[in-house]
Amino acid sequence: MELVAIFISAVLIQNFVLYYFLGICPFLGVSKKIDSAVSMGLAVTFVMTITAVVSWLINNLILIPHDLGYLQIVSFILVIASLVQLVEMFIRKISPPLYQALGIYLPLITTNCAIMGLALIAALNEYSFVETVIFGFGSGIGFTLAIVLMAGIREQLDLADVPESLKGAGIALIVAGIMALAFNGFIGMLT
Amino acid sequence: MKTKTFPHGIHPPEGKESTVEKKLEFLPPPEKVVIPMHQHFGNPAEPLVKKGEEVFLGQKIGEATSLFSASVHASVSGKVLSVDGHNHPLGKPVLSVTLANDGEDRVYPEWEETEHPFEFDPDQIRKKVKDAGVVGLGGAAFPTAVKITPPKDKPIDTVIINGCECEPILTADYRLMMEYPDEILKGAELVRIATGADRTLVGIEDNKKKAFDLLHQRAASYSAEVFLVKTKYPQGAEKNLIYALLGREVPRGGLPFDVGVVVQNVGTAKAVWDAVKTGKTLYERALTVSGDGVKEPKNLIARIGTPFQAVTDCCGGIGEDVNLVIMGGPMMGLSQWNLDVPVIKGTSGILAWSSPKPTTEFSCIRCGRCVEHCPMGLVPTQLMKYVKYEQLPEAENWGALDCVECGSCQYSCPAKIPLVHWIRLGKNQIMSQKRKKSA
Amino acid sequence: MTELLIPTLTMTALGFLFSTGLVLAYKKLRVEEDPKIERVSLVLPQANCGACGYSGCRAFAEAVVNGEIEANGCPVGGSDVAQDVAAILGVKSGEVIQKVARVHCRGTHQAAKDRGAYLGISTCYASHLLGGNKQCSYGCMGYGDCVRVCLFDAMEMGEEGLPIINEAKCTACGKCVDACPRNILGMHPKSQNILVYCRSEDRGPTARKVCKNACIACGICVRACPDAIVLENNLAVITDYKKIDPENIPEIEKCPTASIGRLREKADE
Amino acid sequence: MSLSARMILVLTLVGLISGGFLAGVAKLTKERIALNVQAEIEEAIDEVVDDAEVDMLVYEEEDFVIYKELDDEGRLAGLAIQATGVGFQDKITLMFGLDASLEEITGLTIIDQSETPGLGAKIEDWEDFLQFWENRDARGLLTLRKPPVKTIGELLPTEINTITAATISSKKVLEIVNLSLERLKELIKQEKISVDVEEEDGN
Amino acid sequence: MATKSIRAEYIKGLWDENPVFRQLLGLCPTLAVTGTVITGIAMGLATAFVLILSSLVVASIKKLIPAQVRIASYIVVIASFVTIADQVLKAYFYPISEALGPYVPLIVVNCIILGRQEAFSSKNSVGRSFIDALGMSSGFILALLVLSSIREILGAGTFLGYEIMGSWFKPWIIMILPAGAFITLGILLGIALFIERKTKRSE
Amino acid sequence: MSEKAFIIQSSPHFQDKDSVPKIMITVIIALLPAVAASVYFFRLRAIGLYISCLVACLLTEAIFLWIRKKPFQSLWDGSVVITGLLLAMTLPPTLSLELAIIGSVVAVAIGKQVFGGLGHNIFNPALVGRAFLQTAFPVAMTTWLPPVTLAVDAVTYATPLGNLKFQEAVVQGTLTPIRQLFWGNTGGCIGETSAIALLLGALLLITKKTIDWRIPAGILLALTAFTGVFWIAGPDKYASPAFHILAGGLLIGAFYMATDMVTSPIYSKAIWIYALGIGIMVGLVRLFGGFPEGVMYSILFMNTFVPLLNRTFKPRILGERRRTS
Ligand SMILES: Cc1cc2nc3c(=O)[nH]c(=O)nc-3n(C[C@H](O)[C@H](O)[C@H](O)COP(=O)(O)O)c2cc1C
Ligand SMILES: Cc1cc2nc3c(=O)[nH]c(=O)nc-3n(C[C@H](O)[C@H](O)[C@H](O)COP(=O)(O)O)c2cc1C
Ligand SMILES: Cc1cc2nc3c(=O)[nH]c(=O)nc-3n(C[C@H](O)[C@H](O)[C@H](O)COP(=O)(O)O)c2cc1C
Ligand SMILES: Cc1cc2nc3c(=O)[nH]c(=O)nc-3n(C[C@H](O)[C@H](O)[C@H](O)CO)c2cc1C
Ligand code: SF4
Ligand code: SF4
Ligand code: SF4
Ligand code: SF4
Ligand code: FES
Repeated sequence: MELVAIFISAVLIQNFVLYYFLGICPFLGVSKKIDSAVSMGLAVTFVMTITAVVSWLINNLILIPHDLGYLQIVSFILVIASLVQLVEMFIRKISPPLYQALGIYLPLITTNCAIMGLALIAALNEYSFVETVIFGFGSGIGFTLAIVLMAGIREQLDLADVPESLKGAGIALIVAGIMALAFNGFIGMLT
Repeated sequence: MKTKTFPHGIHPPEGKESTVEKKLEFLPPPEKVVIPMHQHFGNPAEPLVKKGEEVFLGQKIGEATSLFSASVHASVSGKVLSVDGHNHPLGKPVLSVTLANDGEDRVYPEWEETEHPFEFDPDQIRKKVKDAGVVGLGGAAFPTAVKITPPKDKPIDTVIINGCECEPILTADYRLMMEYPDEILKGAELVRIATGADRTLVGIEDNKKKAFDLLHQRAASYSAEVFLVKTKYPQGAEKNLIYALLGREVPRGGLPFDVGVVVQNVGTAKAVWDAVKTGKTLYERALTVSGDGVKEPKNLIARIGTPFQAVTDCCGGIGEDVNLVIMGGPMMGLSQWNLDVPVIKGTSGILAWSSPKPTTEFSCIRCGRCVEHCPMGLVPTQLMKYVKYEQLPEAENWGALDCVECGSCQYSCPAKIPLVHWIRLGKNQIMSQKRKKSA
Repeated sequence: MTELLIPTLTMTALGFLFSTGLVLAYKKLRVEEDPKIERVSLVLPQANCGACGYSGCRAFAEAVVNGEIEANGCPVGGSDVAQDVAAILGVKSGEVIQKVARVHCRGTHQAAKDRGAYLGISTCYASHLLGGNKQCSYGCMGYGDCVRVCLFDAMEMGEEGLPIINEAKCTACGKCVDACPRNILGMHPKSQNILVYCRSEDRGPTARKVCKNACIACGICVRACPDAIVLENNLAVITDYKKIDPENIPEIEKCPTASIGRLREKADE
Repeated sequence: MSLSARMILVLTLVGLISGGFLAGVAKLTKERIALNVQAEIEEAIDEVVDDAEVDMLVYEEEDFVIYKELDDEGRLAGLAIQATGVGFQDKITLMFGLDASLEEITGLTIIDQSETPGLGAKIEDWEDFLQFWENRDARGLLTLRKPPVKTIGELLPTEINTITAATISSKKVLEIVNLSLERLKELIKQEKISVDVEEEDGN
Repeated sequence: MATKSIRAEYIKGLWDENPVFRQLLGLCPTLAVTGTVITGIAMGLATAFVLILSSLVVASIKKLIPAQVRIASYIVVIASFVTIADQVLKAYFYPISEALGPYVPLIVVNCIILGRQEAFSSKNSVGRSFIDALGMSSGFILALLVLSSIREILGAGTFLGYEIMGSWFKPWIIMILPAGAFITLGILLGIALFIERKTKRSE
Repeated sequence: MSEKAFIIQSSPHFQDKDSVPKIMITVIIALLPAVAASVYFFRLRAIGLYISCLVACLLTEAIFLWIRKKPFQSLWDGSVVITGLLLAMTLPPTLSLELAIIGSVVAVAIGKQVFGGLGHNIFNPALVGRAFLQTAFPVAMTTWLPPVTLAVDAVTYATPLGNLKFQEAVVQGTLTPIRQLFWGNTGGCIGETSAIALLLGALLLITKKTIDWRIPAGILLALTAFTGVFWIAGPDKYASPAFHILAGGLLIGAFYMATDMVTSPIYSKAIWIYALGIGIMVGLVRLFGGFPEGVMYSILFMNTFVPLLNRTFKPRILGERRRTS
């Protein structure tokens, strides 16, 4: 039950984009077309899940036993950056189609604060290993949901008479704001 | 008998009362006819005559230049006044032959009558049809000789004779069916022979019950079956009619050939009969003159090339306050800016209206009525937006090229958006981009 | 001391581990690709912001190298990056003849007659589909499709209903030429100082009836300069502008409708 | 030097320098950070238990910590209980004090919460909510007073004020306290902890 | 590359290349920590600290680093400074560090910082990089200040914690919540673009 | 040519008589019974809210049209009037008028005009306004008054759903009787209380085909099923589906707000998903969420899915190969 709650909360309630404001750059940047938004979302979900695993290992096997909490930032980011790069090269080698669909989004993710945020928040909440994995996966799905919905809306707004100055990021942020309002309906559902 | 039909579509006011009982009248040939070299789908014909030459009635004056073309014939006998660009109902000036009518209707001597047309083989029928310059009289003016030459790999099993006349106001096809039922059925039989099909179906809307009864009764003598279809626009659009009668769907971007069908208008069937039986070339056609701006609405058989002015004059002239003149029906017809254009092979009607109020346009409120009524299953509002916001590849994806421009969407749009105009714009832009790319 | 040693060692080990991992990966997993992509990628800001519409700097680099997007497509990098990218791609801006778009119509509101009340969509192409809003079916319709496509602000719609090109701003990109459904615009060398201001292929009487500034194919200009001007489809056509200098051949300015002549400030002079 | 070697060397070096550097900085700040955390808890205890001079950690679970508080003369001043539970949005960590008789709540303060700012977050700083926690009857279960009242006199000893439009957060705080009291009683009953000062001293 | 005057190098960060309004970088912290002016400024300063120092370091070591490990090395440099900022805040500004939560560590992935290293410091002299970093930081702080002022004034009726709107004013709680942050920033971006287009046209 | 020149326009030359203003006016007429009921139950407070919302909405719209140099026609197409009316109807009777005005400005400005005005918005404008108010001023938005027809001299008063959620009304046996909900003699937002008045208008909308019947049908179906399961399992803990349908903003939401054409899907499969989604989410929020009522959130939430739904379930083009699934 606890695990389900963590998952649902990460998807709908404490959504990375709409609640924590993490990963706004790709959320705005890659939400112009549904197809790329789906790919981006899946890539983020993938990386988030791996990050959750690896960062948990580092944190609980190296940092905490040696009381090195302050190395979290450096080590997490180093791990994430290298890992993403490795995964990218790996996918590229073994499956060009998969690379086209997912891989090209990977570099963008390295400096995406959602990934780093995930590692830090999971560490902060002192989740167990399984909880961390679920949290990572759920957060990725939450990100995917938000970015795909946003992409659908933006494709539609391409065909709307949005005032010139608001086109692009401006209207996208306003939509995100209203989406945040709409997602409010879920709060309190798990407590 | 249960009526057959297709999904979606609309039912606009029929408005056929004023002409439905008016028998076809022969319009007296005018002093002067203007015969455009381009009246059909495909390439224009090449003029065969020069200024000053004498021509016979029915004599070929324009030669088809390619496969997708049709020859053009003199609709009066007399002298060639000029060969020059002239206003044309489709909007752009077209090279046309102007003839002065000598009033004698001297028939072209090379017409040959046949005793046993049903014994002709397909090639003979096609040749006759081609020589006579027959094109589809139901709308698109597609060269009939081409249509009855199915590709080898696409066997035809069914000929459909389109007697729907689903356009409001128009009644010329109905009058043809009432007055020339045998010619139509015989023409249909020739088409069947030419295409090698097994059967002929005739579809007639259930508001033309009398025509149905008449044809149904005569059909027994030919291998034709007559069906009632629901009165609904655009029942006569060929893809929808095929669906209604056979339940077959013509694939996207395909032709009736692809499902083994050929569709011909009733007028075309009659023209085929005339061409094969008597050698008569296509120089006249039936049309409806109506609308609240026409003093005496009529059904006429008019010579090709008769200026609209002469046609309306014969119907008592048009009212002072007429500000909209349409060639064709109200749903698909083309507005004309003046009456200085000739009747062409595709002219199924001439309608004159007084001041339909220009409607205010609103933004699309996505009510979905256009979607609900589109007989092709398209999303007109989306197509319109894609064209408006210049996303042509998307427009193509969403089926802009499948639109038959029937106008059902725009008819039902409460926001009064010129959907068809947008979609046509998109289709043209897509096609011209494609042409550019392939060039 | 261990207090300092352990973290230092940990970080050193991590650094070593991952750099080794990366090196191995580079060796084993490297996929060959156009080296230009890498080079372009290196000059990009690497903000991976996605502002260019691609999924990141690398994807943008690929797109540039494949010619899908212009060198200046990275909004973050600005013109410096654009120049660097262009340099890598070897785009030449060198020795081509400077061209410019020009308008071949003088069918102003006064000169060309209207063709009934057009109630359709207000674009040239849409109007053209229904035969246009003017009786001349070759002339400019004045809804400014061309003006709207010009990215460089080089065109505006004049009061007389004809587009006006600001030659200083025109980059000869040709977008307007493509946009016009009636081929009113033509691309010409900047140095060409004579032009036929009409596209009508109507015969003289018709042409004159619908527009008083139309070329009526009278042939005066052809007689003045038979080497460089011909009549084609009832329209004068300049075959070699270099041979005509209006200063030396004043006869061509005798055109009764002034539809051939030197460049003018305004269409209806 | 080959590229690969250079790559390895540079990144290792960067790691080395950074690690050493950070270790140094951490050494300088570590104590203060620990002090800050400690101070926060002490401050909270001071707020909820009067005259507390000596803090003794007597029981610890992840979400439930009990401190025994002695006054300057070594007598039992009360208990400070730190408890964590779920709020409206996320976890709430609070601290409340009991007097020496364990029959009265002496005060409550919120240590950590992430309720909605402006609404649920008022549990942390809304005076009418916090100050009315003093002298609540801890023998039975506490209940909520809705709508809220202005003065403490209007509340029954077993009642606490609601925050308007944040009923849920108020209720969650209440539930955490009620649950903690029950747990405390259970622990005493099972003699896992003792509140007798003498005995403690004897240990 | 045309070298700009030092002044121009600095000024561009304020408006023409303002990281938030013009480049849309660093939006996450911009949205997350601008509920109150104080956290906004603190975040701005912390970011400035990291940005400036890491620019200096990157500009001075740029020649030594092979391209393949460029990003990894820069990130380690940045992360080290972030850790320092984090530790210092925790040690000396504990309440602010609590309020900023995980967003201080997240400076490490603030796209502004890595973006500037890549786009500027790795190609320019130490001095220039310093000015550029200073300009970008000022632009970032400016943006945070504008956004947080609007949000705090409307959302709480206060500025830097001081009551300024009078008692008649009912705070718009939405402004301190995510929805308000998004909508306000969206409108600000619109206004920025509007001004930009107006000034461009009048040129 | 000397003779007259006619109109040049694209086919078709016939148009149906229905138009956007006519549709909008039908909705306004359909709302009138509920407006009348609200004025009857809440008197001056209702009138005040209506006037301030309508005026503020119209003014905001006018200002935007003026700034964007658009024709003022859309001021009179009736859509703003509906937004104003519906916003007012979903406000509690105690709300001060300046807050109502803020809500109206947000509804029209942020809910509609920033997207480009009529037809371009993604979210239901009235609900954007309401959600803004609810989040900005939660206290003011949850302070209720009994209708004047109930002789209760309370300053505040719990709504039927509030009762259910926070006072455990089922267990206590204090659940508002269905009959009271039906006539509207109870607390709540001014326009939502009278079920009969809302249904009367809904009947008009459905018979005139102004709204798509599938939307309210789907919502009611999903909510009935959802709450029904719990009710059957535990009638002493959960309220009946009938209660859930008649209480709160469900009817006004299902018939007047979820049916807004601009913000609902176009094709029937998408419509069903949208409607069922709303119904289920209302049930979730009411039974398990932090709020007593979830109609507003549910509609806004499903609004975000509409563009995707419209893309995913686009109709099959005649002759297109059937999707093999
Ligand atoms: C919307 C629409 C409506 C049509 N209505 C009719 C009609 O009522 N009668 C008819 O004969 N053809 C109608 N057509 C033309 C038919 O689709 C088809 O082209 C014609 O029947 C073929 O016969 P033809 O080649 O002999 O003209 C319509 C076409 C469209 C696109
Ligand atoms: C965006 C938003 C956030 C909210 N956050 C809280 C919260 O943190 N704590 C809380 O108790 N209520 C919160 N509420 C209000 C609750 O949902 C619920 O309406 C309230 O607790 C009922 O209290 P009342 O009966 O006093 O109105 C929030 C409401 C909204 C719209
Ligand atoms: C059946 C129906 C229901 C409507 N419901 C709403 C509604 O709930 N909220 C609203 O603001 N407008 C409603 N409208 C009116 C407009 O559609 C509404 O103003 C629109 O959602 C706002 O965008 P627009 O004004 O751009 O259309 C409704 C209209 C109809 C026909
Ligand atoms: C269409 C409509 C939707 C509503 N949505 C909500 C909502 O989502 N949340 C809410 O608290 N109140 C909402 N209300 C008001 C709600 O009915 C009222 O708050 C409850 O009755 C409170 O118990 C809505 C009212 C209407 C008319
Ligand atoms: S989209 Fe085309 S086919 Fe469909 S209704 Fe409109 S005009 Fe007819
Ligand atoms: S019918 Fe008109 S208003 Fe309705 S969806 Fe289609 S285009 Fe939009
Ligand atoms: S579109 Fe291109 S060619 Fe035409 S005027 Fe503009 S810059 Fe010149
Ligand atoms: S030149 Fe062509 S595109 Fe430009 S306004 Fe004239 S007709 Fe339109
Ligand atoms: S700051 Fe760019 S993704 Fe968060």
